[in-house]
Amino acid sequence: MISLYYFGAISLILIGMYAVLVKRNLLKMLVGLSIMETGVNLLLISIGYVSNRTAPILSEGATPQNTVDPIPQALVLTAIVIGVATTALALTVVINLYSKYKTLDVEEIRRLRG
Amino acid sequence: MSQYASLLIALPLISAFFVPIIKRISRDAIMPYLSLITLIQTGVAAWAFKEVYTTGKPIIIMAGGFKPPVGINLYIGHFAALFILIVALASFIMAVFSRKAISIEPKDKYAMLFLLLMLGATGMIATGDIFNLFVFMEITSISAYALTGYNKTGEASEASMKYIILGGIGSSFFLIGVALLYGSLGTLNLAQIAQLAGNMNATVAQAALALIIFGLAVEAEIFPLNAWAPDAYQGAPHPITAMFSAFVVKAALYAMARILYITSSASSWSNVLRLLIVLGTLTVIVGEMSALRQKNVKRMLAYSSIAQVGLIAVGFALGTQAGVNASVFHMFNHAIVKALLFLAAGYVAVELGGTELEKFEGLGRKMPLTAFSITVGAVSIIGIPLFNVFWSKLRLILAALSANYAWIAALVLGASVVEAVYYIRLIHLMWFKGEGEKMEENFVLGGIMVLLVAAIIIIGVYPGPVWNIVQKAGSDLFNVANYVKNVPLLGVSP
Amino acid sequence: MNEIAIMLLAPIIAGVLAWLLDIKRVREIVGVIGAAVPLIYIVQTYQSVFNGGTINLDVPVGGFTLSFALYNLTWFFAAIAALLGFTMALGMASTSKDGYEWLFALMSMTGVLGVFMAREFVSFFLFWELMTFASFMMVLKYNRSASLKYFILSVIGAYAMLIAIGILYAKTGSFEFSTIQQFMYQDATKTALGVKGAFGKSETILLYLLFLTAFGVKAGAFPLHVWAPDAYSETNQSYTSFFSGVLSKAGVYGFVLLYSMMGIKLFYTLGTFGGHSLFAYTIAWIGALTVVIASFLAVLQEDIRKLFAYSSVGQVGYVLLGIGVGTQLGFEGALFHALSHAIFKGLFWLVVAALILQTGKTEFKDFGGLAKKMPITFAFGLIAVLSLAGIPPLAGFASKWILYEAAISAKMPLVAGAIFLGSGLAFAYVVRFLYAVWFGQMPSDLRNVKEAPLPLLLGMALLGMLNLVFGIAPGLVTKFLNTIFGHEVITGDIYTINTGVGNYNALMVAICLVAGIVIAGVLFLYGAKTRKVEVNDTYQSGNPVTQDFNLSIRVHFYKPLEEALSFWLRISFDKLYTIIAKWVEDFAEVLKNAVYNGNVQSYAWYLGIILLILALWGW
Amino acid sequence: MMNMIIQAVLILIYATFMGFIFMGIERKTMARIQRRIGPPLYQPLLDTLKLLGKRESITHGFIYDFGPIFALGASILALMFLPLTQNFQLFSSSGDLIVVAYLLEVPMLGIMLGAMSSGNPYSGVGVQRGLLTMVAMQLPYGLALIALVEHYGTFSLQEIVKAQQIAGWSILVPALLLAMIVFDIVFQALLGLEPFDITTAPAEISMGPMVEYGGKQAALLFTQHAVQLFAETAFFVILFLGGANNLLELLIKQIAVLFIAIFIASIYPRFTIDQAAKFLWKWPTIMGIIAALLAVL
Repeated sequence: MISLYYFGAISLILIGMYAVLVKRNLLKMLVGLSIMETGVNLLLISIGYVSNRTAPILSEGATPQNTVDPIPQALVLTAIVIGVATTALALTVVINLYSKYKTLDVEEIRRLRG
Repeated sequence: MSQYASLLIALPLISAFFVPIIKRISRDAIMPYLSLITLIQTGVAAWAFKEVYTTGKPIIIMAGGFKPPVGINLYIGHFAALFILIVALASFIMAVFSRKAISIEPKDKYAMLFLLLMLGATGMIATGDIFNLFVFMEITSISAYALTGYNKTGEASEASMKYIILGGIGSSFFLIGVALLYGSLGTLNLAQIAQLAGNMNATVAQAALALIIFGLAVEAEIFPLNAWAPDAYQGAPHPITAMFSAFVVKAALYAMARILYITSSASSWSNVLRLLIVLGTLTVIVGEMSALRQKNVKRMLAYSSIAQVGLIAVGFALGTQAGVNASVFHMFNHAIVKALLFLAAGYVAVELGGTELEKFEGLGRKMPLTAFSITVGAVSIIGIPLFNVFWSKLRLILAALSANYAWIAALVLGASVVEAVYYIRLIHLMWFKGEGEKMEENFVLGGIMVLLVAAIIIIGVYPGPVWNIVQKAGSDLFNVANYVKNVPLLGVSP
Repeated sequence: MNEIAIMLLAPIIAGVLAWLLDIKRVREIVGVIGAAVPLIYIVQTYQSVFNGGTINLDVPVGGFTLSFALYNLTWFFAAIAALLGFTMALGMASTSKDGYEWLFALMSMTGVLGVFMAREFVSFFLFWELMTFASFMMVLKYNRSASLKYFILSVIGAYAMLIAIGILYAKTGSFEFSTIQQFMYQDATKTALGVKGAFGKSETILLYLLFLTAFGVKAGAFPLHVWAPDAYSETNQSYTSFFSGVLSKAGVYGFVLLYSMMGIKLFYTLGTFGGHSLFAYTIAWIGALTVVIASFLAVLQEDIRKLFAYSSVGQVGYVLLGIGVGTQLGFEGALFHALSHAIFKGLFWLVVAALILQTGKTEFKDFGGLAKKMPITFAFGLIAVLSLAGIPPLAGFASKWILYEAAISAKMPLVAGAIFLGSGLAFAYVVRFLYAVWFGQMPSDLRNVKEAPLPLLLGMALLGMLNLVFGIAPGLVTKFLNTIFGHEVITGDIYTINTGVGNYNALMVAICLVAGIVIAGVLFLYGAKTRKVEVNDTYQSGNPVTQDFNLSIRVHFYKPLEEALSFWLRISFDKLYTIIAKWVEDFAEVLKNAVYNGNVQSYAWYLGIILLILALWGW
Repeated sequence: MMNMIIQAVLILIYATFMGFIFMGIERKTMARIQRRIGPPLYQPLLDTLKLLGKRESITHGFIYDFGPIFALGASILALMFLPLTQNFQLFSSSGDLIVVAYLLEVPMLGIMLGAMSSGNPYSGVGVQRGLLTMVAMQLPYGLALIALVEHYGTFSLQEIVKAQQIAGWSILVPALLLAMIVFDIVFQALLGLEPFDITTAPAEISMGPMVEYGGKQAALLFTQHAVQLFAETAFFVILFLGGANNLLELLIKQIAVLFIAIFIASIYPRFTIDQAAKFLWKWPTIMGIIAALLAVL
């Protein structure tokens, strides 16, 4: 079961990587980046997952023995927030770039080089 | 008493959120406010520095009073104390410079991001928890992304974009590395990781370590993961460029070194070192080569900065106390020199409207003090005696040779020859070419430059005290057992 | 305060002061005083050093201890530096244009003194770099490409040395010359006995090559000499007197160190060739080649500064040759020649400085007939010429004579042949200098040229006098040099030097020469009166000659030689290095554009590739 | 000491006189070979005396006068350091082979100095040719001397002569015979005879360095040439022909050396300067190297 999660997470990362490495549109690259982040988050979660246990929320019947490891979840929460911030920032930059370059093709956006 | 040191993190964070209020009061008050905060930060850092070096004991701050590894702790040891001071000082200088250099609105956002950048770097250096490190790294990089694009020109946005994409990939993989580490050891506390590293599964350890180093290497500008750096350096506002070079990179480098040495008992450790040495050497060579024919001085300095970072990385990767000491020394010297160089180059850009090489023609006549500062910085970074970098370069090369890496030393030195060439061209251009009328030079900036020049020369002539400090900082990094001993771990026995 | 500390600090402090004050006259006075201090201390310590005394200084700096020692060997080199430094300052008092030059000229003086007096490698390297840097800055002001060439080669040399130092340090754990020497000695004994020592064969050879590069660059040894002609000519010529007279000696001193530290080890490791220790023989041949090639090139120069620059390279070749001979006699000859080269070449450069100062010209084609206008300078120039050409009884002959004896008695006939050829060439180029500059028809724009200013003349006078003194009394020098070896390598009183196989009485030569000239003079005076005529009033097969014609051959004086050598002149190491440098730059350009191509996707690929490498390497 | 000085003066007078006679022999022999009668042997002496007796001579300045004086002085100096015979060792203990070899070249500097200070282009060309000839011959010359020293293991001329008197003349040793041949080729250049009379080349550049000289300066130069001729032939004898026990033996050997030189000179035409350089750097140098190496082994 867990290996399936791992598999899924790694697939997501690879898909994201693929988008970043192959797609020439900046937006698509950013989408790839987001997918990759999601994959990483999933990976993190699945590391802390233990089969047949509940979420680590202090509620009825939840004891330390039957909840999954809470730390990865906390980490992922943080990571998601960071991811959102990055994406938002990236999108503003993309908007700005488009207004300056009139294109989102990475081949075209290379005034700084050498 | 020592809990006051948590101000180092709290102060910039809180003050960053006060910026909008200040803006309401007066737009003109933002920059002075920024200078004031950074000055206070410098004061606190200086106090912490004094505290650590007089008592010889690190300051440990436990968040919420929880003992590690349950709670997150800050560890301000000899190294962190020194570098937090540098971060604060460099920030202060650049805050002062920002008053002159930043004319584009919104300045309040600039001030906030500026403080967050400082906070991030301080946090990266001070933290004792690997995930916390990730968070601080992200704070640093996100504010850095934003600041890079601050000028809102096409170039700035382009640079920012590149930085975001590469930084994003890097941090993702860093996180994977952290996940692997956590999955294998069940802890995120650096001290505890150090204790347990020896028991780790070799493959997992290698993979985790490699990924973490990979993630940090993007921030630490290790070739070939540094492709964003020259663009970002060129596109960012001048004070920010100086901060990148003076401490943002250094923080990442520190994190890299810290994690490296903490996991030194892991079985595949030496492989990682060897990889890092190769990459570091390549960084030096490619960096210097790329700087050789630059037409833009800021970009040239950026490449030079990258090359120096490579040098530092090589020193860390030697795996000896001497190498670490030398690297820390070099980090220290490089921070001073590059702060000076970027400050001066940025000042030239502000006054003359750009950092293209032609703008520097006849600078010796137009702005003698600035030109003199650039000259001193350049001469220092080439490694001429009586200037500070000479000593650290010497230490580095000796350390490399003592570790039997003669070919590394040869390559690095060969690259240094290239470095001499382009800096000398710049010096010649400034003093012996072009004409120009003498211009008024800003008094405050001039004063700062003179102080930095003085620091360079004083350390160059009399490196003893700094070397003592640096040795302590180096052993703080290298001597992991001591590190573990100093952190009061809760109920975990190795 | 310790004498060494004062000697080291005085010039650089004076330099900084002169630079900061930068008031005409004041800076000159400060500079001359700063340069005079080491000389005063050198003179003062002569007695004690001659009697075997040592002055030590240890300064802890940043985890290292910089140690200096002044004993007979270091005193000798320091004396050369102090002397030439002082005359340079006198010359610069006339020729310097700003405080900048004082700063770096005096800084290089400190540097070179530090190099000579260092007792361990850290201070040696530190001052070595300081000296290189300061001299480089002196050249940079005048010419960028010349200075770059100089700096790059010097830095390559310095870094080669640094690597060698590091290797030595890694193995021996010490920077001290004496400790390394002992270590090497023990290691050599092991090698000799066939036991594996700390330094293997390849490592020893590597060290040897590294040091050879390091010191060879500084000494201007072929084929690393290419920087010297440009750098020597493209700076203040008063400074060049120090630059070529003393800084090149730092390389020479380095070779001496190499011998004293690693000589035995190298001997056992590299073995012999034809009865000569191979490593020494290599140095001897490098020296010989330097002599011949540089002297040939000197003959063909059209620029007065270039001529002497090549000549300097050639003369240092003699010194290397002497060191390479490897016998004590060879060493003594080399050291003596280091001194005499310093004094006659220092004198030459001061003369050149005076010429350039007063005329503003540097090429032979613009000179002529100046002997009338600058008689005192001419007289000193003549002394320098006689000394360089090795005319007895001047200092240049005495030292060259020892070199001959050393090379021939060490059974190195071909090397000695190089000395013969080199001195023939030296004769040729100095006479050319005499002819083109001082004699013949005067170009009309030189009519108002005046005698050189007083400080410059004082500097010349000091060096000129020493050329005569050490020429007639070479024993003064050899007696001191004997103390370095601890026994009488060269016997004789102060006027006579005796190598055991040969004998040279300089005083007798001087007396006979004077007697001969007196006899000839009497004969001359006995003859009829003379009538003075214009320079152009000459025998021209009856054709009238006017001032409009230039009848002096100033350009391409040695054209026939150039034609005879045309095949060889096409080969140029200078060009080779330029091509290599160009190639590196182009490569850098291509690399830069390929790696940092501006496309963020390629950058992402770099990350991907590194990840892939990590993945592959993990499994 | 006094004795020594008297000896020196006597030798000087003798050498000057014999030098003039040698010059006469040279002219006479040359003439006979060319089937002319030629001047009497003492003709050069007469010429010189005539020049000294001129009423007025021109000058181009101090150096112009000093050149010939210096040249003559230096030639006398060189002569003083040769151990001519067993009775006339003169000051030869004060200087060895290298010193003498150098001293023999010093007079040239005087001539050059004087020639250069006249504004005559022929002098300039002469100086250039003289120096290039010297450069060209220096290597084989040096190698020949080196071979000699390597063989005898001493630089002292006296010792070399002694060794020859014990073990036979130098030319009996194969290496030194080779050296002697080299030296003899170079000797033509030393004496300024064909095929190496490039410096003076009367038909081309009117005696080169000497073109401007007349009157007493020319007389000094003639005298200098006489002394130099004597000294150089004596040098040859000392080095290769076993030295001499008395002046007569020396004279015979000197004349023999002179004859060889004259014969060669009258057979060969003049080289151009680059031909001379190329020639001297080829065969004589190779032979010299062989000789020197043989002497070492």
